[in-house]
Amino acid sequence: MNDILFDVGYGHFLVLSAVLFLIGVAGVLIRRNALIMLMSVELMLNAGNIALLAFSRMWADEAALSAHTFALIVIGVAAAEASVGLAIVVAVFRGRRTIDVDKLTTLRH
Amino acid sequence: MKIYALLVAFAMALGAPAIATAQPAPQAQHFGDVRTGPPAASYSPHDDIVDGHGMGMALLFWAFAIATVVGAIFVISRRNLIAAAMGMVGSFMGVAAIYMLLYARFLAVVQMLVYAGAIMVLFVFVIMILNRPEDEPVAPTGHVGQVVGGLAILYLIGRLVMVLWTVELPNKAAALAAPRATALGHAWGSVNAVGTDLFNGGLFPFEAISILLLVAVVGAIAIARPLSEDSNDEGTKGV
Amino acid sequence: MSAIPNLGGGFVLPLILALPILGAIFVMCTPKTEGPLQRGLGLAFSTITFLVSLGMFRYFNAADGGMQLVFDAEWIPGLGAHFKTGVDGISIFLVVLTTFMMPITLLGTKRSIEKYPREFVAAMLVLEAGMLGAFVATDLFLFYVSWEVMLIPMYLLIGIWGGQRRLYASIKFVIYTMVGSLLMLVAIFYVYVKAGQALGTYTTDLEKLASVSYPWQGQIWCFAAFALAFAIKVPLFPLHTWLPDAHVEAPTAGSVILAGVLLKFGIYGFLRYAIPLFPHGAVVWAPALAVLAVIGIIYGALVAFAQDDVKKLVAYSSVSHLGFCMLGVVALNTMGVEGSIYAMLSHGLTTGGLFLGIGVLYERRHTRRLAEYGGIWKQMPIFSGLFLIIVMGSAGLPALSGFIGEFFTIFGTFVAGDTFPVNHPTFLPAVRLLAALAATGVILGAVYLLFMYQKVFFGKLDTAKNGKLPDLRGHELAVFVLLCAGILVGGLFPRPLMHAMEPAVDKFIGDFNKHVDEPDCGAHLYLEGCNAPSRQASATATAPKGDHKP
Amino acid sequence: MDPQSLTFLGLPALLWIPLLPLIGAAFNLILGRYFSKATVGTVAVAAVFGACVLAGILVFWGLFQHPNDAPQALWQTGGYTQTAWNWLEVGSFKAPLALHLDSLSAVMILIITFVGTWIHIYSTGYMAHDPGFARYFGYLNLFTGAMLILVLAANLPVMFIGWEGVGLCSFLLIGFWYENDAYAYAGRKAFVVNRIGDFAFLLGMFLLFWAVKSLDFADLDNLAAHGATYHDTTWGPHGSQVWEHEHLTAAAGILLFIGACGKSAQLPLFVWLPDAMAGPTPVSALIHAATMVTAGVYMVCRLSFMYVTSTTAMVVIATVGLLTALVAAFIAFAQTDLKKVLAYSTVSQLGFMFVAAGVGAFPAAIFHLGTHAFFKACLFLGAGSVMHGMEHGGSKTPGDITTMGGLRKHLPITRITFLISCLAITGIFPFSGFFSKDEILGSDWTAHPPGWPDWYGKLLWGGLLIAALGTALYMWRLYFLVFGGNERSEEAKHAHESPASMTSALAILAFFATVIGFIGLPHLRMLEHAPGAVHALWTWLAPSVASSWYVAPGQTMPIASEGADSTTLALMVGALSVGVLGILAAWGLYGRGPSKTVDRLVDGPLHDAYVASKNKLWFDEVYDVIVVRPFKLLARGLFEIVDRFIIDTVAVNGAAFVVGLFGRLARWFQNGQVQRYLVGVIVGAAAVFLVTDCHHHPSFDITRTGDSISLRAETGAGVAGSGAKLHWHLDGSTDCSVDKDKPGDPAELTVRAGDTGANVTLCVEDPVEKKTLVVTRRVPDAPEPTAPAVSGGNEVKP
Repeated sequence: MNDILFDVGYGHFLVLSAVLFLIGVAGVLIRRNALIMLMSVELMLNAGNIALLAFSRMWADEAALSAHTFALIVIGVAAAEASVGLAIVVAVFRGRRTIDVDKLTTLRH
Repeated sequence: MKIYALLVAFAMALGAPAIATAQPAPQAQHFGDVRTGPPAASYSPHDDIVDGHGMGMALLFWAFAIATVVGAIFVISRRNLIAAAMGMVGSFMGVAAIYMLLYARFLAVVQMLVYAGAIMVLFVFVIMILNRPEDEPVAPTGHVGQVVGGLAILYLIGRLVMVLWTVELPNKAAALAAPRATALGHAWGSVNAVGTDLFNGGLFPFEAISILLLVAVVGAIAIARPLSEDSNDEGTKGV
Repeated sequence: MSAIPNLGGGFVLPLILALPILGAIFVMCTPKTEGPLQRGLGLAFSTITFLVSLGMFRYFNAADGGMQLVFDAEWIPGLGAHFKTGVDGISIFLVVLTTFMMPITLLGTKRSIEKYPREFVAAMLVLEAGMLGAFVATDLFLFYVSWEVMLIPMYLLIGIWGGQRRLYASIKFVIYTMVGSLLMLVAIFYVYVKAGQALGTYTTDLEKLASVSYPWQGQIWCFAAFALAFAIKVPLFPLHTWLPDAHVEAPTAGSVILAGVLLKFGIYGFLRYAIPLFPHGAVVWAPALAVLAVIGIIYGALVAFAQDDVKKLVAYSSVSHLGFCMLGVVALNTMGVEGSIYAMLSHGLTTGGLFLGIGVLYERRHTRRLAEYGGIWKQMPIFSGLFLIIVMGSAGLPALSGFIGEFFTIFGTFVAGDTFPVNHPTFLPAVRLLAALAATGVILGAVYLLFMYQKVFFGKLDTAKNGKLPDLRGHELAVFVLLCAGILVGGLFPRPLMHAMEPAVDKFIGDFNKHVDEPDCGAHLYLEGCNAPSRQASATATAPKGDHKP
Repeated sequence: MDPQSLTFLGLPALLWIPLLPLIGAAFNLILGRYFSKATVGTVAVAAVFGACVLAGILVFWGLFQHPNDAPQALWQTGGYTQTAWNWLEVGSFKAPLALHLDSLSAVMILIITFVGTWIHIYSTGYMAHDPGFARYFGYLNLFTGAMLILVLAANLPVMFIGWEGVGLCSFLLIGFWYENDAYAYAGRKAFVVNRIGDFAFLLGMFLLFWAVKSLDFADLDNLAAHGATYHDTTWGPHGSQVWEHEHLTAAAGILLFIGACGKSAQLPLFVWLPDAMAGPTPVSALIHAATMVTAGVYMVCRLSFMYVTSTTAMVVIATVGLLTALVAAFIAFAQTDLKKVLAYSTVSQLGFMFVAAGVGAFPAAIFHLGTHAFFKACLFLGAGSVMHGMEHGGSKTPGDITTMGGLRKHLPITRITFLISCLAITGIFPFSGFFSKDEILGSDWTAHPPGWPDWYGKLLWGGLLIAALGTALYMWRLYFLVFGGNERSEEAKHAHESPASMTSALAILAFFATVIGFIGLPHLRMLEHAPGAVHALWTWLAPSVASSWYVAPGQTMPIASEGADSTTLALMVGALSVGVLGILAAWGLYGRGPSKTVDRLVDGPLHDAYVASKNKLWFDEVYDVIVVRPFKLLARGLFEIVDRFIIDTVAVNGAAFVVGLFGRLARWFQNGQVQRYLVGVIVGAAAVFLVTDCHHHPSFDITRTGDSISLRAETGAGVAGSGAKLHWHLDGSTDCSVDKDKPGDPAELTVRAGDTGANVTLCVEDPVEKKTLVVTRRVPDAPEPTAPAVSGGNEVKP
């Protein structure tokens, strides 16, 4: 019954989202390039969306679409975040000639 | 590498619409073997339940899941920003396809448009603007933190997999099956349904998001507008 | 006063709380440069406050031991917190002392503040409001708020207008006080919840809280928490080191208010909150407090003698004097408590006067080192004479106010053996020994005060700088005459005050004994039955704490 | 109308006696600076004189008062009390500001005001050229007022006002010339030493109140009215048997006497008095000879009714008095400062008084107090006059007797009065000292406190006789060195007599020093039928002082026992001859200035004694070593070590430092690197998982209610637990492989007793670790009505 390969269940989707999310986390963790970090954040957001939709599907009964709304919101937020984040990256790069987050220490101390 | 990334991305780009078309028409048959139900005249909601043991479905899932993960790994492992961006696109495509598999068609499309379209372009633009080949290797500093963090992440992955595996599925049978013929019927996840839901229950969040986007746009412009002179302190002011 | 229509007096206390705030606002509205105007405003407002506070006596019934002039307004309904004020025999004189010291201080230090006069006056007025609030609050929440409000202006006074090490001193002061008051806050939560369960309604009204009897263990710990907060303010022996620094660094006005009024909150807190709320805690901790108080008396006096900085000397003398107050409180009989209240009042006048005097000298010579002075009498005979009265008052010379307080605190302790609660015949051991040790403070007080006086005023005019010191100016003279008059009258006619505070003190003692002697809970407080609700919330403050139905 | 209800301006007449000088003081201290010396002096003298007149009026008026028509006059019935206002009242304690005038206080106020008046007059001359004229008289008036309050007080607290008030004035007047540090220090020393006594005085007061519940002299006198006696064995809190027979009065009495030691300069607290000579000479006369220093004696007499109940206390008093008399007399020998000699003689004479009081001869004590007030005041004023003269002669050290001599030519009046006073103090008939000192010696001889052997009184007598000899010696040494022989210095040659204001006072005092003794003629049977005026002082004081020892409850024993006339006369002759002997010896040694014999003695046999006397037996040095230095050291040490180091540095700043450490530790994490924070997040999440998985101990409860057994599984915490699959084996078989891929059983189920075997087994399939845990528990068999829940104690088999 537990044929991992062919018996694809919601578990698969959830695991996928978890893996994706953690990859994103890893990205933020190990990279110091602001752009890559932004991308990783996007990955995490998507992972979240997958989980949302999987659960929404899991509990699907009539008109249980709030997950979709939620997912839309997430996408919107992601877009906003990306735009602002990138703007910041550009501005920082203008000023500092680098986007290495470890070198951006003006606000520290 | 770049080539591979592009290939994956391209495959996704093709595959997603393929599934979209492969979506079952309401009464039509799906992948996998069909249980013949009673005539449509006496129509019961459970007639067109498709159990999700279908090979094809499973294959698609695996394909796209792998694509997504590989793309994601690309993102975080490539030094070349473009490659990373491409990996991201691929991963996004895969995600869109996954949405499809979950019958969230509208979202799948939105995902395509917003991420694979807009945001990716945005990233690429920025990369172009900066036009600065990433010379930094995977963060050399803070080894301890990385080791610990890496271990933690691996452990978490393992745990999550083990746990999620054992999640008791409420309607396991319906996994990957077409939506039940409810009042909403097969429109579940369709533009119509989502739109209705969005503009009734979700109106406020919708507005909120729109405002947020507006603010974001303004903010982005405010931050990123070219400064009169690009001296350091001037620049840091933007930070 | 008869001009005021009789509104039952409820309005007086909110009024004296509002006036200083109002004054502070006015002052802040004046332009930066108008130093004299601002001082005038501050003086005017504090004086008006003083006069209005005298209006209390029109409505105050000396025969009644309960809260009077009560003003009660809902404040934070969700919390059950009320803006509830009132005075009884214990607090009314402290209120008057506060409102009296404030104009005195502002007048006496007219010249001594150059920078930011506006902010200075405003801070003083806010400080006054805070102190008054803490004195008249009969709601735990209001009390805690005022308690903290006092802290900030004093912090500014030390930190902005202070001496060289002002930052260290001010931070030390704030942190010391904070540590205590935060622990107190925790205890307040405990009380709030327990009382809420017992009464069925959550409230911070002191009356209602005091009508509940809390579990024995809880009382022990809560009393400890309250006691720590108050002991730091007193300051009790090991917790006193913030005082000398604060005094030395604070400007004259700050020292005067600090010594004259602020320190009283420690003792007052014990009388008003710690002991009535947790009588059994008091029983358990009283010996420790008494011993610390006696140590403080002797230790403070000894260390004061070792100082060469006049301000420090007086600061340590405060440690010694407040030790007497503390001792009188834990004696827990009428004599001791009344003595300690009287000692507080007198200490407010004498030590306030001492600091003002030091301020006068400092203004002229800009040093506080004893060695720098000598033979001042020749230059400033009037000042020296008045200062001598203050010194003697502080040294507890009979027929001056200081004597009454010391006399009755020691006396009360000495005879405390006869007045113990029946169930706790030995809750304060060796009282006569404690009293005897405390009485040595009488000798030591003379030693260090006369030492100081002799060093400053007697001897030859050796330092040339002392040669041309002007004697008291008009406003200073007025201040000192007022203080000396207060000290003399307080020493010769203590009866009216004591008569007025007697009912309240008797009630305080009576409640304590009644509760501690309760047969059922006195013995089995650890039973849950013993924090059963008392005679219901409507009970007057005199309601016996928790008549329990185990 | 009678004096008892007499009031001026709403204040009782008695209060005005101290009030007048106080008003004078207020005037002189506040306004004096703005008025001429004449005005100031007049006001000051007028104030005291007014008090004197008022006192006289009241006293003599009392003679003709017969309260509620009693046969005896007012003074025979214990005098009367007037209350000014309610001073202290708290709970059961009550101390009104009440003044009491009876035969005892009457004597005192008359002495004080009378001597005081003359000393004021004298001062107007003596201080004429002092810039601090007004201040001086302010203090002097203040002192008079305080002293009058002290003696008129009707209860101990009020007495304490005067008690400390005079201490303050003494401090101020000793340090009157404050610019001289030594003087200021002497003043401080006086006040502090007095304070030490006052401390004991306070404790005595507390002790009395604690036991008797009153501090009113009247109440203390007749305790019976208050249901207690001094030997009530049920004193103390809640009737506990704290104080047994006589202990309380012993304790209280001795404590109060220590107070008296401070005030009246007895061992060991007499050290301040010699230094007190730093003050202006009239001050020494008024305060340190005539009045203040006798306050202790007065207090003892005032409380005589209490002291007679405790022989212990009395013996202590007498012994201390005797020792003081001897020590002071010894020290007085080698002093070369005029006033110092007089000071020590004062100490010695006070010793006499205390001995008298100590053997219960209170009238004798008061008698000597009175006579001493006159002749010692006269001596001091004489000394002042001498020094005044010497100063005019140009002497820088006017008090140094080695530079004097032959002054009888230059200061005739002073010389006469000084001579009279010397005769008086030596106790030469018919001068006052003779009667009083003889009275003391006589009462010692016959003294027999209950429980003490006869030789005790004889011992005291012998001791005092030696002291008397000493008195005669050093007084006449003084006299001869000052007035006898020839001038030993230029200054002495140019010395001249003082103004009339001073000499008049001298004359008056000398006169009284001569005649005052006749108010107390010796107790001779031959005088028994003489008019009552003979034993005036005795009959006068009888109602105010105790006259009998307490022996046992309800049983007393008269103090004054009449010896045979022969004895009395013998004693008189003895005392007289001792005095004469002393004079002759002094004349032999110093009659013509210091003779060779003196030097020979001093260098030879008496050398050590001389050094000891010269150095005042090193009292000050000893105190300095055992009290003053340790005190200063302790103060400094406490401040530096305890306050600065232990509390402030270690505790307070130490705590701050530790907090700072933690802060620095936290900064290492809070370094602003997002990534590092993220690591924290991740590790935290992982940790949460780890922890939740750690306690995974499946088990289950069996609860048996009658026949039904309810089973409840606890699969443990964490995801693994929640996702676990359960299987119940009611038969207790522990083989879990049978139910592979069977659907799981519910976590709780209830079965009937019959369905189970002896044991029940629970198989838990942990989906996460993919392993099966087996738990087996015995079924509680005996069907109890309600068995308590059995839990824990499971054995887990992998």
